[in-house]
Amino acid sequence: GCIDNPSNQSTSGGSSETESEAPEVEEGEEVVSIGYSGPLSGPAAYYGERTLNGLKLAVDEINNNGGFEIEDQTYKFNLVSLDDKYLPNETAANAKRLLQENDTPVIFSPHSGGIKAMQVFNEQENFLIGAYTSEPAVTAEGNTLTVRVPPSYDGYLEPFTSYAMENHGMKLAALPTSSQYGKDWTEAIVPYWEEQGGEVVYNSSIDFSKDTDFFTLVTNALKENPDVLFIGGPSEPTAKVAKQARELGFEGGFMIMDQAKLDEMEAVTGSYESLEGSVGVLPLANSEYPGTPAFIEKYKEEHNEVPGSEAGYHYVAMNILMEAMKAAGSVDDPKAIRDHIQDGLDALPEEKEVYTIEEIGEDGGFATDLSIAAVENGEIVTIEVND
Amino acid sequence: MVSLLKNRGWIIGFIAAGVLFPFVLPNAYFLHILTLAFIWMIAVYGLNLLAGYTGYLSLAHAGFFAVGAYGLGLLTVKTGMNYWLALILACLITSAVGLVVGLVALRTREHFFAIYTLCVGYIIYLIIDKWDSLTGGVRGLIGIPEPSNIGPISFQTPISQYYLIFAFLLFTILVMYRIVHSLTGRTFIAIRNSEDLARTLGISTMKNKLMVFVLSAFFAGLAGALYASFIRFIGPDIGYITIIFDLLTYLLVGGIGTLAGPIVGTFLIVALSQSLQFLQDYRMLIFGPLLTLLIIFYPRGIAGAYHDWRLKRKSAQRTRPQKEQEYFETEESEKQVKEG
Amino acid sequence: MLELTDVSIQYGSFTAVENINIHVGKGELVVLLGSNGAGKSSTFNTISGLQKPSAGTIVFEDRPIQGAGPDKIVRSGIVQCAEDRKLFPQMTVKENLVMGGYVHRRKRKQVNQSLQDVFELFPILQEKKDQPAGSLSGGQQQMLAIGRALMAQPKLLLLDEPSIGLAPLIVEQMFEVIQKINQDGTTVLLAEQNAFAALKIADRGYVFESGSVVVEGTAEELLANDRVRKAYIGA
Amino acid sequence: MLMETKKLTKQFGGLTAVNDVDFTIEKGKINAIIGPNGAGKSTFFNLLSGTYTPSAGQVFYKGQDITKRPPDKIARLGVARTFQTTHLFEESTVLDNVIVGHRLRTSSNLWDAVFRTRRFKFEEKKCRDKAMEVLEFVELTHVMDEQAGSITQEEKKRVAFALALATDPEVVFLDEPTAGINPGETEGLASLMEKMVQRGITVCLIEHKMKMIMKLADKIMVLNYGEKIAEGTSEEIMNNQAVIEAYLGGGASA
Amino acid sequence: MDIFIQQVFNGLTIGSVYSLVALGLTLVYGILHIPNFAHGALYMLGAYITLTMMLLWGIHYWIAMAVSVLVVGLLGVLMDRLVFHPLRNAPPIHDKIAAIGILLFLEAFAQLIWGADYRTMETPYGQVVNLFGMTATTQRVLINIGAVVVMILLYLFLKKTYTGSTIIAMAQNREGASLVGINTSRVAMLTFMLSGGLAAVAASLSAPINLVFPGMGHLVILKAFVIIILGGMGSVPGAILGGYILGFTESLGATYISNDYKDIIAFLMLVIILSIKPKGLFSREGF
Ligand SMILES: Nc1ncnc2c1ncn2[C@@H]1O[C@H](COP(=O)(O)OP(=O)(O)OP(=O)(O)O)[C@@H](O)[C@H]1O
Ligand SMILES: Nc1ncnc2c1ncn2[C@@H]1O[C@H](COP(=O)(O)OP(=O)(O)OP(=O)(O)O)[C@@H](O)[C@H]1O
Ligand SMILES: [Mg+2]
Ligand SMILES: [Mg+2]
Repeated sequence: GCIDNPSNQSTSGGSSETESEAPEVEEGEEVVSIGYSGPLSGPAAYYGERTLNGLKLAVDEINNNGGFEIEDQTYKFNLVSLDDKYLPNETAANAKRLLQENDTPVIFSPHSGGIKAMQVFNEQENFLIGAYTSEPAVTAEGNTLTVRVPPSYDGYLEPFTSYAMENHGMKLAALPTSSQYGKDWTEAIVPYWEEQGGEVVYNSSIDFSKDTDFFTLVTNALKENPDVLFIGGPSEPTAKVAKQARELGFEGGFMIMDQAKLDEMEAVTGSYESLEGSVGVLPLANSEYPGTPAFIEKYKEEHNEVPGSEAGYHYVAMNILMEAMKAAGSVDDPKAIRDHIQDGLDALPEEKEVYTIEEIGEDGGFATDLSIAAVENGEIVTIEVND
Repeated sequence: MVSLLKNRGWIIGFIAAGVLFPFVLPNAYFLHILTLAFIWMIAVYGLNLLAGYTGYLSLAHAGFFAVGAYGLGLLTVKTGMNYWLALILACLITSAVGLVVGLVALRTREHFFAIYTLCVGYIIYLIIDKWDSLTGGVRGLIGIPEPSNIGPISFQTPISQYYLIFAFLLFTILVMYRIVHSLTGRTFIAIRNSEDLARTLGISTMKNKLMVFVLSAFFAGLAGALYASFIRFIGPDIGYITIIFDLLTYLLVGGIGTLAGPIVGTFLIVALSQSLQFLQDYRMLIFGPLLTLLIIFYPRGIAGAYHDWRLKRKSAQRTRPQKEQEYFETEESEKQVKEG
Repeated sequence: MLELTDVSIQYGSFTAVENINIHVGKGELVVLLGSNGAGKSSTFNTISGLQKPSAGTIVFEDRPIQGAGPDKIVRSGIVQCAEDRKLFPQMTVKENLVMGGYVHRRKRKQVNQSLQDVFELFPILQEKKDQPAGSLSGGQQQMLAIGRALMAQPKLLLLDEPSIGLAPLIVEQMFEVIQKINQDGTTVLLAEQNAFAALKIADRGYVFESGSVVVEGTAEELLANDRVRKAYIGA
Repeated sequence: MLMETKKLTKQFGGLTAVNDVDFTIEKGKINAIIGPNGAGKSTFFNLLSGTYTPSAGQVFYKGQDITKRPPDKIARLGVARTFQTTHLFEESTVLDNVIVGHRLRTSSNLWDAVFRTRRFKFEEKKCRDKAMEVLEFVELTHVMDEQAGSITQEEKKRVAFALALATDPEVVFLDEPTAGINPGETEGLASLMEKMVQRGITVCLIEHKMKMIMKLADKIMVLNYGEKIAEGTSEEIMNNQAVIEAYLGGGASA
Repeated sequence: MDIFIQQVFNGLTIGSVYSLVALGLTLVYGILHIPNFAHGALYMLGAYITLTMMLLWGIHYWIAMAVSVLVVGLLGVLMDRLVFHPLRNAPPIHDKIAAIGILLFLEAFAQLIWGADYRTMETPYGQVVNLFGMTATTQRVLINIGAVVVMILLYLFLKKTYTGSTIIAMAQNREGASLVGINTSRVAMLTFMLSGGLAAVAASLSAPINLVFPGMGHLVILKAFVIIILGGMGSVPGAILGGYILGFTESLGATYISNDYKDIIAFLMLVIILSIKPKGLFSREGF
């Protein structure tokens, strides 16, 4: 079973600084370990930490509320996180370790390489993958024990395009990040843009992990005088790209891939002014899901910053997982838990709904309500999405 | 010949430990880590033959590792070729790439060779990363099959894969041992010690260097191919420079130019890095200085230090003591102003 | 002026020099004789601070200098012209010489004067002054090394086998030069294989054998010593 | 006549280190090259052994033009050399040094090494035997297990000889073989050279030790500023005015 | 045509940053034969220290940069004393691995102190200027001017001062240098000081046009190594020229050949140059 012997757990208390914090366990309670493997050191550490923070917040909350009950047995979570430096083979090794030493029924990982490396053996070794990636291949292969957390970006194409075309014009220059995600996004948006009668005048990508300066690329992207610039990637460098485009005299609008968040970009550009006319995802901070304000409040308290969607999604996912366990009546049967995710979604209390997730698809992907925002007159405005 | 017998003892011990391990400690995680470590060891042996015995420090080996891995991955996934055939082809492809690179790279020396090969390795990485249509780009390659059955033996379980890779490692060690203890090996060492002298002794240094380079690439490719079929997912990052630095670290900590070095170093560093996992974000805060200290206090690696220690003990009894072991690489430019 | 008392030198566990006692008086020209590996260079390197003695004291002008860094020792007035020359191969001959005057770098005039003196001593160096030192022939490099040492205007000059690899004509000149340097007031400690030529210009000498001093005496005494004649003069 | 140079010239930038030198090396003799420092002697050797390629002129070995051959090919023809600064594989033992010296006369390759073929076993033994033979010849068997870096200067010079001899040469080029060793030891090396000639090996050497040269050499060439200024027997050279002026000086000592 | 001028300027800007980083690296590499892979970490710390000075104490940009130069320079010295000095007789590969150890440590350290996220450095020189038909910000102009000034100063220091020559002398023969009375340990420290200072200048100048984060050193370090080899190891003019060559290759290559393959172009160019000139464009004499 996946129950750790409570007496083995050190009672290190709830300090959020220690990474694998064991919950305080009282008589008769049992512990369920949840695994996490992501980049906690190296260049991608900022990303890994944000994802982990979301999980941690949820776990702490659940434990502080006395855990959860299944058939009169009280359980608490023990989040065990391991660093994989963004390397797939390290993720695989970490997963083996988590299974061997902590018997984790679920392992979260926020990068597609690691997820794919785990998918090689997760059905055989029977654990559920909490996949934070919108890489389609992760769900396309029919892995029965994978849950994809973030929404797929398909839904953004239409509203983004129509907003940008209406407000700025038909000429698009694409300059997103060169990650797979960025490429997939571009491959989806470019044909769509053209279908709608637009013209794509430039299409290339920026590698934020290799380029020291973006001026060269932005100059090239702007040379055909586009009306709209499609950019994206981590918020901060994306913001730099936007800012430099303005410096180079670009006056059109930005269409911002969902990985970047307008509010985080604003922190870099200094004001929303240089982002005027942008269309992107609604920042979590401006979202009006039922559970958002409370989450933001709590997160700020812990980490002194406004959370992004990575943290938000992980937080929700953890809560859904708990509900699914309850619905399945088991903490250690990944199959049963997977089969009851939908029940978990339905059972999720409103105050936990940092995002509203309606359902889990056939392929194991969450379907989230999309919310879109634009910057108009130096302020964030919500754009209605008409399905 | 006495030392050979002693070596035998070590080797038998190592084989016994390797064979018995899964029974003594049936732990899936350890098994996984160890299998992976064996794969690294094979690559490190390849590197050792070149850097340790011939004196050419190649930083292109992560690239060769990736070529081997992608060779196997693409052949099996895209053409559906038989695993074993693909494995052989992958190694041959890597050797061929090694040959081409070596032909030019080996004209440079020392730092230039190191950086030249660093660039070659980086170009290989970039090509894998950019050539989406062939390699899948950053997305990587999924669905690489495990080794196909040989007659009744199948390689579906982690234990069977462990033994398979262990066997490859033993094969590698055997080949290395035989090369090093032969005229050919002496020739390599002669090149390491003084290339000019070797040439005036009638040794065709280019031919020999090229041979080592190709062979060394072959083992990097073999390791890469085994990696691909073990992890069964590969992305461009296996060709990135961090991998070559890892390999170098294993080699150096273990002892460059020694036969035991690759095993000792890889095992030690892998174990260390795994056991520091509890430090999470800050493990590099400990690992980094530890690595640096190891290098400072055991400059010849663990195996080298052991060797020195034995030498010292032996020489303490002799009338004319040995000089202190010097580093094998001498700064040519400093030691001799000019020939003649 | 220089006094080595019970000095031993070790490389690892190997004792290269054991308990030697040497003294050099002001203005003297003292020669160290001995076959290869006897420990002459080791002694020199220890005096000039490249090597630390494992035991014993070295006193120069009444101040102990053992264990001091080589740069300090140069500043105190001891300059070595090493056996393997230790030139700066890619710097020009002139730059090498100027670097030799490093300790006097604030006295530009003096450095220039020394430069002229060295050029006078070795005209070939003037001819090649803009060539990189590494492209000189063995003998030319040796002259440059001596010239560089002289640039520091040492009180005590240590010359480690200056005649190695030199043509007979040059060897002769070299010994003349050494004698001249000595007569001009520089104390010289010379290590040589070429015992005959060395003893002809020396005041006193020490004979090294496997790390110990086995014979010492004035030049005449040594020249008259049968054992020395046999081993080092070959007659 | 074993080797011959025709109008051999080597320039470094603007400097002509060897200028139009015609020279023949007589078989079975001791040929010496002398000259002031920087005369171009070592450069001349480097040209003959292929370490440098000439700027002009040709080198012949037994009538074959070997001007542009790389050093390893020339060595295989039977030309061996030592360097002015003794060059050994410092980290290997004396024996291992010399074993490698015979490598060029073997053909076993990686395959043989990995599969331990008959040829492998045969050639390992052959190299070892050869090494023992030349070590005996240079009288060094007592230090054969020492590290080459840790033996005395004189022993190193002998190892350098042994290395050259292990290549089964017909001619050896020795660049100042006795530099830096004392008179007693110098004599030992001189008799070793004579022994080599008795064995039928042609010797060609550079030396500054006139006493030895005059006694040893059958034929002497004098270089000065890269040019040949004299050639002949010891007596002829001793009495050649140009040589005395350029090189020997009055005393002709040491 | 416009775009050409613009891209030349962009290449110049990026080349300036590369050159400055490469200069620090080439000094240490050429003189002490240490391939200091931790140089990228010094660069990163240079940016963080300037940033912290500005944010925490509201110090003016230039003063903050000066502080950073000093601190990072001292850090370089510390690195030399603690790690490279004990390794001075070891072959370069040891330095390489030791340097990687330092790199890992410093990155983790930065993450501990400043966190893993991206930071922005505000500069007082954010204004957009238009010159000769191209667009730039004052900061970018400053990068170009600053780099040239630093290069000239460095060149004069090495060529015209005695202390500068001691650095060169030591590059060629360490023992020889100590035999003429040079304190080699001090020169080694000085070299590291210079190297760290150069890294800090480069980082402080370029941080405002990019971002500050623990991994930022990776952006430049590999390229800097390429540059110093391209230019000829240890060659100061080589490092400068190499930096600009790489800068132009990137900007013009991205414009006229292919953006996606511009890195490959740059590295291929190096491979080709080294194939033709195995010792780099300038050999050591160029110092
Ligand atoms: N760096 C070193 N490490 C180990 N042993 C050394 C070192 N330098 C010298 N030795 C040994 O110390 C002994 C004395 O050497 P040293 O160079 O002082 O002799 P020498 O009298 O100067 O000889 P030579 O005539 O060759 O210059 C020799 O056996 C030598 O091998
Ligand atoms: N690689 C080189 N580059 C430039 N000049 C060189 C080179 N090698 C030798 N020279 C020059 O060529 C000339 C001849 O040098 P060489 O070494 O042949 O002299 P040598 O006769 O052997 O002298 P010695 O007796 O001092 O060893 C010298 O002037 C030297 O400076
Ligand atoms: Mg010579
Ligand atoms: Mg000596």
